[in-house]
Order: sequence, then structure tokens, then C-alpha cells
Amino acid sequence: MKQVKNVSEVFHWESQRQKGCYFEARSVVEVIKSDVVIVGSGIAGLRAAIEAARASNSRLEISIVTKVQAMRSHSVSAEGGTAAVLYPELGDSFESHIFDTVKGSDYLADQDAVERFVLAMPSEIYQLEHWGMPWSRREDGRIAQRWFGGYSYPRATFAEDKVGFFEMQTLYDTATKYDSIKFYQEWFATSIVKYQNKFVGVTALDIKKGDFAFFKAKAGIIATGGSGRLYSFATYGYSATPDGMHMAYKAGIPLKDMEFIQFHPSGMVPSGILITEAARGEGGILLNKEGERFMKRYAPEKLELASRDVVSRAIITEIEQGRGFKDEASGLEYVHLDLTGIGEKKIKERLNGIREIALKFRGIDIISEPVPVRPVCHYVMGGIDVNIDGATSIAGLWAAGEAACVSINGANRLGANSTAECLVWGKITGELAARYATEKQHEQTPWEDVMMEEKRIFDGILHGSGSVNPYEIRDNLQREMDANAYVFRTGDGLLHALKRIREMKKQDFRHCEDKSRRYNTNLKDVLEVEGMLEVAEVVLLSALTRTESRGAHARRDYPNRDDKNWLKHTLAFRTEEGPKLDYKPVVITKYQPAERHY
Amino acid sequence: MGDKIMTERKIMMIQYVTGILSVFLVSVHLLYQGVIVPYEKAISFSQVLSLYRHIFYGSMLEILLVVILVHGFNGLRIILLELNQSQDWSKAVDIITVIATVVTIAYGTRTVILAVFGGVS
Amino acid sequence: MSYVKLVVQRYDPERDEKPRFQEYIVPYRKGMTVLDAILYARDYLDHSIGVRFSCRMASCGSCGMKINGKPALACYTQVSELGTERIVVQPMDNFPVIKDLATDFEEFFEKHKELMPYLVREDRAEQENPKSEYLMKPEELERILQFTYCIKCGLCYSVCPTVGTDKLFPGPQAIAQAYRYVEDVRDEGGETRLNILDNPHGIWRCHFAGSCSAVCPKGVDPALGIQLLRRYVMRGKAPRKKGEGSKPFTK
Amino acid sequence: MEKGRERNRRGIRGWFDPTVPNNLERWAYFFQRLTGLGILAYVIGHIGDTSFFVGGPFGTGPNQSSWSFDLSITENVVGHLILIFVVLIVTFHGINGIRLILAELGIMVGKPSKIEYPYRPSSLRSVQRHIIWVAIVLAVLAAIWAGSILFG
Repeated sequence: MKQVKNVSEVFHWESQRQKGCYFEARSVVEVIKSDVVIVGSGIAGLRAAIEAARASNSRLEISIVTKVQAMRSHSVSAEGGTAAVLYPELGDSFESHIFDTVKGSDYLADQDAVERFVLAMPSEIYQLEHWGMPWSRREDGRIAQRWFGGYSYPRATFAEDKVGFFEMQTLYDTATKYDSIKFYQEWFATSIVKYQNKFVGVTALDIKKGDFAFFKAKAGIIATGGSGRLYSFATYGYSATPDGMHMAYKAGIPLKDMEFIQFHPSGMVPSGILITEAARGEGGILLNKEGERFMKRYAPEKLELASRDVVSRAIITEIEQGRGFKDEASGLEYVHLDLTGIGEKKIKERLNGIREIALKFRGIDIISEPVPVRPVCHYVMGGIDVNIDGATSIAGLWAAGEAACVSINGANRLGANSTAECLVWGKITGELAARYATEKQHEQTPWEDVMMEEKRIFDGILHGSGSVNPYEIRDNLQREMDANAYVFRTGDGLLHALKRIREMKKQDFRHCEDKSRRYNTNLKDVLEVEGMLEVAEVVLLSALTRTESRGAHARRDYPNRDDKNWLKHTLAFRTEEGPKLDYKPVVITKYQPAERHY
Repeated sequence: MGDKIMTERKIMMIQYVTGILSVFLVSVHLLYQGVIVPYEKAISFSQVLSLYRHIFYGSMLEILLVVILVHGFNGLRIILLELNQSQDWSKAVDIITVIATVVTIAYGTRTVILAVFGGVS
Repeated sequence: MSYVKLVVQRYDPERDEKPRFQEYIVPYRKGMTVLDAILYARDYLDHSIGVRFSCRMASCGSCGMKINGKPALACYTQVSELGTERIVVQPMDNFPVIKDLATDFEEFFEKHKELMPYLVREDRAEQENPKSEYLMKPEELERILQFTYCIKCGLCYSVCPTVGTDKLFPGPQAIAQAYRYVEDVRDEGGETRLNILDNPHGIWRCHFAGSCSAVCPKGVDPALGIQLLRRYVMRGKAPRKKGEGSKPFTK
Repeated sequence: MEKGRERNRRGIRGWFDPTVPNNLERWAYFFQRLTGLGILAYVIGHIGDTSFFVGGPFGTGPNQSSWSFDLSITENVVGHLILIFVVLIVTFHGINGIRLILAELGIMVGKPSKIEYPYRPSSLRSVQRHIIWVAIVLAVLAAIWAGSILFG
């Protein structure tokens, strides 16, 4: 293995002054040079890093820039499974997985991408296994699978109910094997730097020390995950803010299909912590206040295992019709997820993690008591617009995982497909980025942009002044989203929220009370809130414009799917006045849109 | 350095073996000196002399001397190694504990030899 | 109880001579965790509190700290279970303080990495281009499963008495993970790890004080892993030699 | 990042840190160290004291008067109290030591298993913990016995 040291060059403003560049504030910006820079260290980011290291035979230097410590990305909280066709001899098939995914997406998925995804998945499962993943096993020593919502075969590969956690640890541990992968932990990437629409690098802020650096690289991958913290009732950790999406958006890449936000049927009340779909896959049932298994009225065939959008709408309908319970402390209404029929043995074997969570956070033992649940923000189907290879419109820049929208999830993602997507496009983009970086040279650096970004952060925010508490802005934003862009939406509600968000954008929150350099999370949070506002605006505007109901986007005022006008992807481009929308067609190969029944 | 001559694994094996032997031999020593032989008698000159000159008890005392000191000084070495991790310190600790062990054993052995073979006065 | 007195140890090594304590009054609500209380103080009372957190459900391992003197995850400690109105939070011991409650994990991660926390195989071609899985019986998985629960939160490392003085000792987390891989029927790198651990500052400096296991929030029981691994180190033999790991499934 | 306070290592204070709950082993660890050092000191002293049997450092053989002189120093109330204390710590160190040797070779610490919340680490509730109590009780009994012999 070739041992390569990181080359740092120091940029002196004196030389740039002669060229007439903009400078101020601080005299130098550190440059950290590598071949491939990956932003984000979740499943997609780590998978991409390992693939880039493998594909280049460790000849390339790979930097992972992550705002958390690498193994703490929110992928750790994925619980139930990763879908793959492992047992065709027992009746599963690629066609079935493709069709289930397309149907689940309400026909908005690009079918060529879905096909590529499904075909690539089995070897990803085996690859993780070969790297040490503790998949749960069948008696004969082979990998076990279970039922998940929206599937016609039990193809969710699982490792107890901590799938994402184990995948993260396996990938992180495996990444430590490669000396060519260097982690920049707790570095907050702030902007993408490009030159003539070619990728040059990213700027980032070292949270630990307060330094600002330019990560110069030949190729880049954005793998920063979803934006679920636009909502306060979310399964997401606090770190799941749309930083990567915002960076791409600012760099001129459109955000695609952002109106489609998945609400998982079972978020535990009141914290929103996820109760995995596997709980229903293993036999859990949903009950309303009258003790009725209401799913039989909404999805007579699949019942609780209908796709997530269907189950979530059913729960909200029950609640709205007065058949829900009410949590006095938080005011949230909910239904019961009853797992008592599964049996103690199976629960301890396969749902150990959620049993622990329910006991610890709610004092409920799922073996004997039902869990209070309601739909909870869980996934963003949309994301950075990329092609089937995960490539963005900037040459040399890819995006993978939840941050990207390939799109295989269309209007509604099936459970167990998200970790799977991260693996597949992590690998694809890692390999392509490595190949690109091997062939190309470093681009010229537009120092002006780097210095402007530095000035924005330090002069604009760290040393800026203002009167509005940024955390209050964040809380208000989340309240608006919770209220108006939830499971059911209306034109009025979306418009109201959009207006409110635009007001907030103008407010005076871009400042730091904490002026210290070390571990200044205040500074990072203000930058996050800025991104959240812009991305929320895209979500609301896209949702407002799409006058139909499809998948997770359910409009009260337009309750039907409208394939004639809306079988197309939304694209949002950033302009000074706000998002500008455009559309592009859906790729349909084999499966013509049809009505969905579960 | 000590770890070049001996792996830590072997040192710990010695530590365990000397530990178990010490427990056994100390028990015998304590029981013999206080219970089997009444204490008052056990410390009398003639009794001590006869013990030293008893082939089994004499050799046992010598073995006890060695194992308990090896065990004790190695224990001390472990504690000292955990206090500071510089190369110099480690080397010094290794050398000093080895010398201390050897010197103390030598001095104790001298007592045993003189007690067995020396002329009574 | 309608409010809690949250006492945070404040310390920015760049600016402060020594740590000091600052008190915040935080409104209490049912089900509130210590992390919730800290975040309320951070969001609404003092933006400059330095604290690391993320998943808020005890999966990511970010928020280890001392709560009323006892090491625990802040997101996993309910205010109500403490039984006091006054809650003192301090950074974990044995980790350098970056600021306030946030500590530096560099050395900790480095030690984890040194013990090769990944599957080592002879059949590299198979390992990197699999056609099927390596076989592993459920009971074989069970032998390592509890050790795979490790979230790398560092609580065990912060209480280990040996880590407290011996900076070369790998610490409970790293050694327990070494055991997890040595014991994995698929792995063949056991002896290399045993050799790394067999040195004057290696596995032998564990004296089974057991504090690591007592504070582990995920039931990993590092002390158990270390003692079981020590048996292999003592023997100088791993359970499997190169080429002896479990075989890939073939039809 | 090298200043002492910032480093934040627990240091020797951590060797006798009582703040970890449910952790009798930690106390056993501390007392094993302390008693070990105590015993080493006593053994060195004992080697010095028994050398008076052969006339001290410069003696040449068993010497009755030198031995009597030695006994006159050690055989008194203080000497006997020290002896009783030595019996106490030797018994504890020995039994606890055997526990540690067995535990450190993976015996009596339980075995890995499928764990359930609330987690109770098997190594801390296996046979080994009972042996700590055995060591404490036997050490006290041995000390009482020694007292009855020396003062009885």
C-alpha cells in the first residue's frame, strides 16, 4: 500500500492581491489537497470511500469530510432491514423487487435506475457480509430475511433490528483498513467550489478548532443524507439537516422531487423515535381507540404491510375521525402498535433494539403492552438531481444516498430500500469518482469564491450581529412544516407556510452569540438553519405547485393522481428571488402506471 | 529492554504461577508457624534451627523466598509501568526491579545457607 | 418538579485558566432527558455551551459525559431517574477536553484502528468479490453479537483505571472489539492481533476492575471480552489459523 | 493540546475511584494493589528480620543472642498487631489473587450470550464476584484467628 502524505499548500493573500482578488478578514486559507473528497460519512459516504480506495488500488488520496464523528452519522439509526433478492430458488425474483419498488413509488421512479439497483443489491449484501457484518442467520448458516411493507416476498435482509448501525460499524471499521482514506471528522462543509462548471473542491469549517480550509480535489461526492430535521417530529437525529442539498443547490444543481417526504407510520410518541417497520413485518398490528384493526378498511390485502404512505394516511384518517388516543403531555394524537402477538421469544431475538428503546424512553415493554405511534418524518425521496450514475450537472461531482435523487424511490420509498440505495450508489459513485480522479488533473482554483465564503462565515456570521435567536427560527420553521407539510397537505396550508418561511429568511438571525473558535456549534447551527430555510422553501413550493396526490404527497384539494399532467419529476433551481421550478420526464421501461392496491 | 528478552505473556505466566505457589507456600508457612506448632514454640531458637535444617521445610523456605519476591517485584514493576510510558522509565523500571529481586533473593538465600550450614554460636 | 437546575462545567482551554461551573434553570417536562435539558439551555439560555450529540436514541454514541459524577449517555438518562433537581454535567475523564462537554476522541479512534477491527482473510479475491456469504451458524453469531453492539461512545475508556495513567494501553473498547473479530468464525487475523496485544502496555495491563462493563450503556461487557481474549494471548494461539475461517456457501 | 488539565487523564486518582456504581471489582482492584505493596514491604522487612537468626548482615551462622535481640524488638503488642494485619492482607490478596488469575484466563466470568435490556454484564454477576466477598470474610476470620493465637 502506498503511503501518501497530505500535501497542504498555503494560500497567501498577498499574491492574490496583485491579481486583484477579493480579500479581507484573515490572511490565509489552508488548502487540504486530495484526489477525491467525500462529504458525509454515512453508509453512502463510507461505501463510496472504500470503493474509491479499492478501485484506485489505494493510489488515490481520499478525504472524508464529515460534520460528525465518522461512525455517528444518522445511518446508525436505520433499523429494520436492507432489501435484496437473495433466494430466487425459494421464489423471489429481480422482477418482483423491481415491480414492488416501482409500484411503491407510485410510478414516479425511473425504472432503468430501479433495475440497476435491484440487480446490484445481492452482491452488496454479500460484500458487507465479507467485511464482517453480523447479519442474522438461518439455521443452516446462510443470511436470514424477513417481511417488510409493500413487498411480495420477505426480502428485507436484517441484523436484529439494528441494521443501519451494524452496516455503519462494518463500513467504518473496514474503512480503517485503508491508509489512503483520511477522515476529517467534525468538519462542516459549507460550499462547493467549481470552475467553469467543473468541480474544484469544497470549503469547510473545522468545528473542533474553528479553522477554515479549502479541500481541493479532482472529484467529489456529496453523501450528506436527508433533511428530516425540517420537522421536529422526526425519526432523524439532530444532525440530519439538509447541508449537502443546500450546498449543491447553491452551486446551481437543481433539487429534484423535494415535495415527496416520507412519513413513517410508526414514530413513537412523543419523541418521534422510530419503531421499525420490521415490528409490523414480524406480526405487529395497528389498533385504534376502539381496539379495531383499522388497516383492513384501507388495505384489505396487505393490511399493516401496505406501503408506508398508505399506512400513514390511514392512521391520520383514524385520528382525524376521532378514533385516536391523545398524549396529554405533548398533545400529540396517536394509535396503538400492538406487538403482543409476536411472542416474547421472537421479540427478544429479532426486535431487541426497539424493545430497549420503548422500555427506556417510554417505560413500555412491547412484549406485553402496545406502543403509541403516529406518522413521523422519516425520509426525503427527493434530493440533489443526479443521473443514473449519481453524477450531478457539475463535472467531477457526484451525489449518493438520501442526499441524492436518482430516482429509485419516486413518490414513496419502500422500507429497506434506503440503506440498499446508499450501498449501491455509494459503490457506483465511489468507483466513478476514482476513475475520474485518476484521469483528470486538478482544476484551477477560483480563489475569489473561496475568500467570499470565508468572509461570509467569519465576517458575516461569527462576527456578525443580529437580534433574532437562530434556534427560535429553527423551531418556528419546524412548527410550520409539522403543521402544513405533513401527511395530508392543502394549497392554503402550503402557501401559508411558504410565506412564513420567506419571512423568516429575511429575519436577522445570521449571527453568533458564541464568539469562540473552539467547538463553536453556534456557528455551525446558524449555517444549518440557513440551509434549512432554503430547502424548506423548495419543499413547500414544489408541493404547492404539484396539484395532484401521488405517493407520499397527498393533497386534500387534489386527491387523485394525475398522470396526464404530473407524471414528471420536479426540478428546483436556485435564483435570488427563490426557487424556479422546471420538470423532467420519468423513465418508464416495462411497467406502465396503474392504480395501486395493497 | 525486558520485553525483548521475554514476552509479556511469559512474564505474566510467571506472575500467575508464582502467585499460586505463594498462596500455597504462605499458607503452609503460616499454619506451621502458628497452628501446627504453637506460636511461642515456633519462634524459639531451637525450633527455627530445626526447621531450617529440615530438608523439606528448608527447601520450602528457599522456594517461597524466590517465588514471593519474583511475584512481588514484578507486581511492583507493573504498577510502575502504568505510571509512566517513556522508554527511559520502562527501561529503568525493568532494570531496577530485576536488580532488586536478585539482591533481595541473594540476601535471603544467604540467611538460609548460613542457617543450614553455618556453625551455631 | 417544574424546573431543573442544570450545572454545566464550562472550560475552553484556549481562553480559560481552569474549568468553572455555570448554572441554568431549565423548565422540566415529563420524559425529559439530560440531553434535552442541555439543548434547551444551549438553544435558549447560552448558545456557547459546547456539547456533542446527534441521534438522541443511544445509537450514535456522541453524548457520553459525567452526569452527577457518573459516566452515562445524556440522551439515555432521564431527568426523572436521577431523582435530583440539580444536575451536574461534566466532560468524560481520560479524554482531552475540546470545550465544555465536548471531548477529543482522536487517540481513542487511533487505538481502535491499531487492533485491526475488520475481517482478515486469506482468500482476498473472494473477500473483495463475493458470490455468496461465508457461512455462520446462529450460535456462532451469538458468540460475538453482544460485542458488536459497541457504539464507540467512550464511556468505558473514561472510567478505566489503567487508561487513566497508561497512555499506551489500548483501552476496553479497542480490546473488546479485537476479541469480537478474533472470535468471529469468518476471521483469520487472530494471531496478528494477539501479537499486537502482547506487550508491556497491552492486554495484560487490564486488571479486571470491571468498570468498563459497569458503565457500558449497550451491554457490551468489554471486561468479559478482554478476559476471554487474554486466554488466547496467553496460549499464543488464535482460535483459527490463516485459511481456516468459515467457507463461502456453495450450492 | 498537551496541557495537563486539558489532557484530562484521570491519573492515579482513578485507581481508587469509587464513583462507578455496581462495581465491587473496582474496590477489589484497588485493594489488590495496596495489599500487594504492603505484603512486598513486609516480606522485605521479614527477610531483614530473619537474617538476625544468623547474626544479621554480618553474621556467620545461627546465633542465639542475635535472634533473642530480634525477638525482643518484634515480639510485643505493636509487632503482633502488624502480624495480624499482615495475615489479614495476605489472606485477601491470596484469595482475590486466585480469583483474578482464574478470571483473567476467562474462567468464572460467564460467557457471551444473547443479551437483553436491561443489560446486566455477565462478567459482573458471575461466580467471580462472590469470591470477592469470600476473600473479605476469610481475611477477617483469619485475622481474628491470628489475634486469638497471638493474644490468646
